[in-house]
Amino acid sequence: MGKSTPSGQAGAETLPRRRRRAGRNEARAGVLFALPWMIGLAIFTAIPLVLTFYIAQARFQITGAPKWVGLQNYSAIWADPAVWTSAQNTLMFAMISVPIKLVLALCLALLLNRVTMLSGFYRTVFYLPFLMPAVAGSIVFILLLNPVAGPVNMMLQAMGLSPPDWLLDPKAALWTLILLSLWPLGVETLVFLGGLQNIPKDISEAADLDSPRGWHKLVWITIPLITPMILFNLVTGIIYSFQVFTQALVIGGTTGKPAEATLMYMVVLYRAAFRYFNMGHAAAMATVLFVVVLLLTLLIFRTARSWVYYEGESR
Amino acid sequence: MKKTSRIAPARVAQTLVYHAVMLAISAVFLLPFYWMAISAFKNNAEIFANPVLWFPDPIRLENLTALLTRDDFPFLRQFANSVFYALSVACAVCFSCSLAAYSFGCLRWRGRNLVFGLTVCALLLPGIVTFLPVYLGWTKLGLNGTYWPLIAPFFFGDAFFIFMLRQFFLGVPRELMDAARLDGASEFRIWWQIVLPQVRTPLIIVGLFAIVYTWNEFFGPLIYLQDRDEFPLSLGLFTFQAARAREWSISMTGALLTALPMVVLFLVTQRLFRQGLASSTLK
Amino acid sequence: MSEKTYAVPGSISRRRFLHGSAAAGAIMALPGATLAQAEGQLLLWLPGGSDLFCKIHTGLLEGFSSSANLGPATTVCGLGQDTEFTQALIGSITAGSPPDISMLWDSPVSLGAQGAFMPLDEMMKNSKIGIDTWPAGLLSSCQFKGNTYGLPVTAGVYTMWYNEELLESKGIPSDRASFPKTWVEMRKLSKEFTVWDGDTLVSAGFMPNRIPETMAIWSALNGGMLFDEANLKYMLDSEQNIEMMNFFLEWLDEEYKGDVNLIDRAGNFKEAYPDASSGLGPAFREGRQAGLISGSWLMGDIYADPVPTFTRWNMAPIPVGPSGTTAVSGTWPNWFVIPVGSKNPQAAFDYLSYLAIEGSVEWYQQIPDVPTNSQVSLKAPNSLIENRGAEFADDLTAFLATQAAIVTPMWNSPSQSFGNDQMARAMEKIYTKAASVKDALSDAQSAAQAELDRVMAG
Amino acid sequence: MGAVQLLGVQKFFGTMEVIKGIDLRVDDGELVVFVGPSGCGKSTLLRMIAGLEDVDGGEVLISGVEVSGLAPAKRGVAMVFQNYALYPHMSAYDNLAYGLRRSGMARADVDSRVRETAALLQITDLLPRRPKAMSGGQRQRVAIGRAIVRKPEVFLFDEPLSNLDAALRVEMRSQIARLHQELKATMIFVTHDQVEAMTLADRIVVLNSGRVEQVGTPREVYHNPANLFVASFIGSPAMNLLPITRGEDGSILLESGEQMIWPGGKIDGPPGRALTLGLRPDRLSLVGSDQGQISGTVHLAEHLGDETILHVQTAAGRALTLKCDGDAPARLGDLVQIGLDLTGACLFDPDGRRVQ
Repeated sequence: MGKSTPSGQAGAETLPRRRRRAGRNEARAGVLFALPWMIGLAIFTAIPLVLTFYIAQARFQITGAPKWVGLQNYSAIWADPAVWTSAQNTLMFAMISVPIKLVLALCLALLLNRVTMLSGFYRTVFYLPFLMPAVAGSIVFILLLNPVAGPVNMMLQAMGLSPPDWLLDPKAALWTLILLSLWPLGVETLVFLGGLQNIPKDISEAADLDSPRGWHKLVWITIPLITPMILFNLVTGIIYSFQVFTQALVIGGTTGKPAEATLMYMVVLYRAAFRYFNMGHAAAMATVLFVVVLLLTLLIFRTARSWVYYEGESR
Repeated sequence: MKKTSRIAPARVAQTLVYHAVMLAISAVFLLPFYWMAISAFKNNAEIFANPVLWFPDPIRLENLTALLTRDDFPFLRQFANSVFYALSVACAVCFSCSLAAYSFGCLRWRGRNLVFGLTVCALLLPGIVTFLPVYLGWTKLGLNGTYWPLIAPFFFGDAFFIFMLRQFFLGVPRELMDAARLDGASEFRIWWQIVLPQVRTPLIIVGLFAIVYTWNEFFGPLIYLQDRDEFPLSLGLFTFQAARAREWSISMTGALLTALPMVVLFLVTQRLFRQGLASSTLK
Repeated sequence: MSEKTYAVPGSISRRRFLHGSAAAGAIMALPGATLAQAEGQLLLWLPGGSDLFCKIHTGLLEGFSSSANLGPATTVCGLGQDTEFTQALIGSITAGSPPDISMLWDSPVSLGAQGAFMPLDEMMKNSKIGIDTWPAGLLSSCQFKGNTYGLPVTAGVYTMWYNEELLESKGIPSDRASFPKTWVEMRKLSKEFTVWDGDTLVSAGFMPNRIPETMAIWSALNGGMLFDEANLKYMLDSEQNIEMMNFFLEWLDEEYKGDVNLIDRAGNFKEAYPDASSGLGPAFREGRQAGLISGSWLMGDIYADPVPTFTRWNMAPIPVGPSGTTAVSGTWPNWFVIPVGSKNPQAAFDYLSYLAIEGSVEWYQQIPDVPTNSQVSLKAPNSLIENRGAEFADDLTAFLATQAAIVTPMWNSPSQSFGNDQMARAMEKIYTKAASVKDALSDAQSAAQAELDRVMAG
Repeated sequence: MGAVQLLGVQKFFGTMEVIKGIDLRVDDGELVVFVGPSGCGKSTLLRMIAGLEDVDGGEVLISGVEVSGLAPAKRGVAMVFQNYALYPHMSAYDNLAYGLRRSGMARADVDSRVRETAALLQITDLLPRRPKAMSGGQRQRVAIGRAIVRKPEVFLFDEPLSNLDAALRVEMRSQIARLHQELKATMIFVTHDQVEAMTLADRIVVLNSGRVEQVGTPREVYHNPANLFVASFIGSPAMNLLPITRGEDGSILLESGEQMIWPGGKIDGPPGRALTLGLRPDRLSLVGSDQGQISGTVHLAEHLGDETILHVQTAAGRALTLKCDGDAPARLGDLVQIGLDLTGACLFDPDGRRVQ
């Protein structure tokens, strides 16, 4: 007894043979409990992902087996003007709507980050649009922005402004779609608010003592401390905007009315798959989307190291 | 009285400005809701009236009866479909995701981190990337046109909800499970009798999120369903609006009644929603 | 803006919403989308789905089934009408449980070429509805590489519709013979009716065409074509077509302030149905538009729809363009196909034979889609006689027959819907001045040709 | 019955060996306490005995039976957890009954057993309550009850008292001691609190980074620490450690140059051998000037009433702790002379091994 260390030479590199273990129940249960999900992940994500890459290189007949055509589908989408137009629109949409949405949500969160009688009410109001089904929301916007009798234009005209033809003018339509996407920013706002409320009070108070200027604290203390939330909102926002579909379909139909101004990548993809039944074309588009989103996400995460502050790091 | 007199006037002014700004923003956010709500009680002429009618006069309840009796917008049928769809998904998600989240959050096994990492990747994967083969699969099975493709996958779990639930499962003390193991409970029983009761609230939260998600889901039903009587409300509303472009009062009544259940659900369960939101972002 | 309130429509005809939103269309359905048919019992799928339309076809099929001693037949109405319907049909074929017969509102060529529908040629050989009993131009919309994949049993025939009252109010003769014979004349006449109140279009004459489906007719009227079937070439950017679009664009500039937005704000001047995306009303049927091009089915809708409408409508041949000399008409057929995997192909074909002759007569009586088989002779529809008198009805039916005889080939590309979408895209760009006529058309041309080549290579 | 035996038990976390081949025998009816600093592996070892952690090498025997392949519930062990780990959604009654029900016991037997246990622990009135409605001490007693009710052969306690306040801790400690006497069961008790260890244990097992440093009765580990680690870990305030060298004649040479005679005779080894002298604080005393071996400045004086703990810094910069009478006259900053009493002192070689 006492300090016997017979295993000293077993060392790190030669782990002892694992024997019958009591804990194996837990490990077995762990696998069993995760099994349905692992099966689901395989059936509905992993295998389809691979098949998508496959279909993207096939000429897919509706009946019969797919025919291998190599990169033909890719050259076809490269040559398809609708793909280019929609990619341009989607990129514009994402690049404009995501930053604006984040800034607006941050402003709202900063405004909300104080305790008043009505803060519950405000929070509810900002969150509600998120619950509105996208179809219903888009339809209401069509009515709100009606050029002749819509209340928005009437109010703008009353204020002496000359409002655009929101849904008819190709130059304005994409902005209308962006406007529509800004409306449900409750989730982003509440995420930011959660971040703000997690800032320890002492840090906040220390910052107040250090500098009397509010913006100073915002730039040097508040924003750095909620960078994880900014990252989260940025990544989810971009992934979501690249896949915007419902609003675009309700507003612009499958042709992206007017003049393809609201034609989104997903709509073109939908059209290729379910109107022209050109699965190869659609799969190639999906693959391109996958690569672009993947690269963007990686890029964001890569740069995130330099601008995202995690509390855990300081410990 | 004395109390108020102590507050500095500058402070009062500041508060007033704050609330004025916030109420103005709130008004902007609420305008679509308000417009939808009042349009549901106007006829077309009143909806397009110039100047704008800010309050419906008369209040036309006949839109409601018209909506409920139309055969090109079987509202009640579609409402029932939506309820069925949402509840099925919510139940499936609560069951399947609590299994996986328990495994990821509470049990230790080799490969766990790998599988969970893949789950997070799946979360970031654009849905369309995997959609086409899945669609072709369901079609081959002849289940296109039914709710199977829309509900069945959730019985295997869902990356987002697993991620969300796992946050809660991580908070369940390990000792509780150890105690149950010592008490002779099987691993399944531990999950069912010991751990699940601890995450009852999170499960309700996940169920609520699943209901909202499903209620608003559009792409899946658009692809898989063709029969108007089988549509959920979101799709039913879309097809009605696209077809009956002129009947705005009915469209708006439909939109209002489609949005209303979610709004009410949210108002009743706000606290849970916010709790769920907080946990879905903790990365 | 004063807004008329429209009551609930009782029955809606089939193409009513197709133009509005290509994505959706009204989807009306009965349960049983996945219902497979049994041996000896016919199962029919119909797109669209007004009650009347559905009732007529249910009746026709049931009558046929009982007289042919088949089992009870099933008619499934309205699994969508455009993309969704095709999607459902393809789904059922892929799953191996298709209907025996399906109506289609898009050319069966492209899906037939992909192996979705049975070629009917063998069965047609020894049948009373053999190849030679169909107008070749119409049948070509079902043919690909020597196979016939469907039958255009009836068709809506396109003509110019005009408002006699409006013409008379300006002291212009309203009879068919006096209607303009050329685009130039029509454009001149149009000015008479176009009234602007500032930037608001109060009423209009005629419009430069904005319906992509009818573009083939306009192109033919200008001596051109959109698709050259013999050489399998799209001709979207041919000289005639560029001239046509330039003509329309000039017209827009001259008469409509060069701004389609202003037109669209004021109502739907494009066609005779409410516009789905802006929700504005059909100007023609509100009496604010002198005339437009539309299919013969509109007369059914005029009587069936509660949309404010007028009684003094009439039809005339579509005028010819500057480079064209021959007046032509066009159609939008109701195609019938027998999907691959049908359990009763012979019975299904027998039904098509019945429908093409006896059935189409009954059909035309209630919904004015013109029978196309040469063995059928037209008789004026009852609803028309009731509303406008026998003389007018007979005259109109005779007129429709003459129009049907001069239809130009259309719907005959194996990549029809893709080509149509490209044309729509080009038109929208041209009218919104997002691209020049030449650029827009040549863009559309190369895209459409590429898709056609892909389909042909497949 | 109830003996626990560990034979070369090993545990790896990844490639890191956290339990380094431990051999140990806990006799039937014995109360053994595992002590050690946090991270020493004491809890892990306990959980391995319970079957809650895999045993990667060696064997665990309970009542002579190798249990590595047995589920925790089949090992005849019960455990009390640091945070009680009561099932929050069950009443105290159900908490107690849960394990019995799992073992398939008849309803009536479960009931009588639960009530019997509750009576023993005087928690009968708590039975209908849920854990949330109980104080810390009450929860602790229910947790112990849950362990007792199954009449296990071995009780495992994982720092069960650390969440309680000081007064309750003393009370619970005595209750556990009483239980041990009444139940005569084997108990293994993990704590980082050496007072608990000293007062409760039949034997103490001192663990450090996955190794057993010493096993012995509380007196043994206190008075005869096997090595420097045990010496410094056991005892509060900790043992004073002074560097010394062996004088020419086998005597002790302090840093200050003072020479002292080792009570046990001569120190082994060559002259000049560097060693560490370990002295309990109560072996140091304040003495008059010129009588002490070491002088230093009082750094901190903790007046605890009946005694005073003085922290003194020597000229050589060593910190010493003295335990004096409550009325010791020393004050902060005083220069004091310290006398050393070498009875019971320990000597350690530079490896930390006890030499004499």
